[in-house]
Amino acid sequence: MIALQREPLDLNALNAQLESPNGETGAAVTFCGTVRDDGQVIALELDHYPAMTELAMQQLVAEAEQRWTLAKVLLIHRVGRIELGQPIVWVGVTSAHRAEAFAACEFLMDALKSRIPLWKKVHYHDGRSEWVEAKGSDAQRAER
Amino acid sequence: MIALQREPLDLNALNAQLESPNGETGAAVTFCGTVRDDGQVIALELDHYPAMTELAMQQLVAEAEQRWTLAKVLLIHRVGRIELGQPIVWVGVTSAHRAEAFAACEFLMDALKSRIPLWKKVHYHDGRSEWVEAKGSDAQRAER
Amino acid sequence: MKVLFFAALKEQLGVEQLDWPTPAATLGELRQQLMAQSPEWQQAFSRYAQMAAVDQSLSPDSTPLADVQEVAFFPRVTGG
Amino acid sequence: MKVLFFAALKEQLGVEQLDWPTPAATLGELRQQLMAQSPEWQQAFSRYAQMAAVDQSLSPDSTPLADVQEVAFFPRVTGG
Repeated sequence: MIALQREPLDLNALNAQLESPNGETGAAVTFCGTVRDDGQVIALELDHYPAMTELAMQQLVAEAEQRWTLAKVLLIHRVGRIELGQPIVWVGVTSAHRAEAFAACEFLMDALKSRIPLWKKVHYHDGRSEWVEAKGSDAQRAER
Repeated sequence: MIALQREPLDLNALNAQLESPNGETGAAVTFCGTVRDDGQVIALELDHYPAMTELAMQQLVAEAEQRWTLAKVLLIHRVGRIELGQPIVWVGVTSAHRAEAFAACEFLMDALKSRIPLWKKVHYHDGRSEWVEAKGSDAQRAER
Repeated sequence: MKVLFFAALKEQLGVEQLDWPTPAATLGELRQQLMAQSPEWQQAFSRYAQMAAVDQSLSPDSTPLADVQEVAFFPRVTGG
Repeated sequence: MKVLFFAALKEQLGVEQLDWPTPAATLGELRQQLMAQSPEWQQAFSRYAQMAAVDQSLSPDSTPLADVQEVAFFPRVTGG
């Protein structure tokens, strides 16, 4: 399941979707990315490409499901304005085995940062704002 | 923070401890391991070494904190009887950067399975029970 | 053909989308045509158009544009 | 010296802990002494005593036992 949403993420509801009360899956790995205070930040603003972003996220999930044996894959990203300390992105993966869950979750995050049309603008305390420039390390990680 | 507990894990409370409302940390990775239905399983029973298990978990957390720059490390393991579909272990790591959070969380799980004195016995539907034998793959992963 | 711009590129150009009438054989050729409009376009593209999508799919400059409805240019992505 | 057993080893031996009076220079020597007690101990140790801890620290058989209070033998761990 993928989602792009303007509303805050409901982490309890997301985590609840990974539960496995009948013991179908043994391993759940999650990643949560939060607006970090990298010096005077008050908020982020996320631009996206409506016709493409969801589609690209769906293709990414399909790619992960082909590469690893996964039970559930959840990929949720906020768009619009997001305040300091709030979650921006949440990825949850379940699998029978932990190595696959870890590998898939990390792959999804790397790919999300390097190939999904989403752009962050940082808003600072003093009213300035600027677009975040992609770090070389993200592009490199995605090529692995 | 580490804990060994007989009571069920409160995942919402654990996840809440990883939140970073002031934006101190950007990345949170969690692992949750659940009693999996690997053929007629109804429950697990966890034996541990009271004087040593907590100590070994604390040393493991210290080792991870030395190896990576981490904000929080939580390592919670259940002992005693645990029913099918219930979480057995939960590991949560926060860091400024996701690569460190992923690496530390996976390291902690690998080490937990190969060097912390905890032993699982499986109880089956038909009343049989048997001790789980360590898989070679866990021992190998820990040596990386 | 509809051409879209996002994020810093959109802001720098002051343009969100346009209809481009001139035929272009490839994505790279369209990129050259757009950049040739003015020094401002040249500069904005040089700095902020590292990625592009053809009909909602990330594509290299060699991509042919026959039967294409929508092209988008944008900076390297920074989600997550 | 107090000697403890856990999990399948404890169950197989039917013993949870004992006070072992015979001096042993190393963990490996203690292991041999315990195994020499009977074919049952020999067999249980061969199968279920792959790991050991000396004063609550995982230790190889070469570990000296001078001033040691507590030794534990157990199968490979299976937590998580």
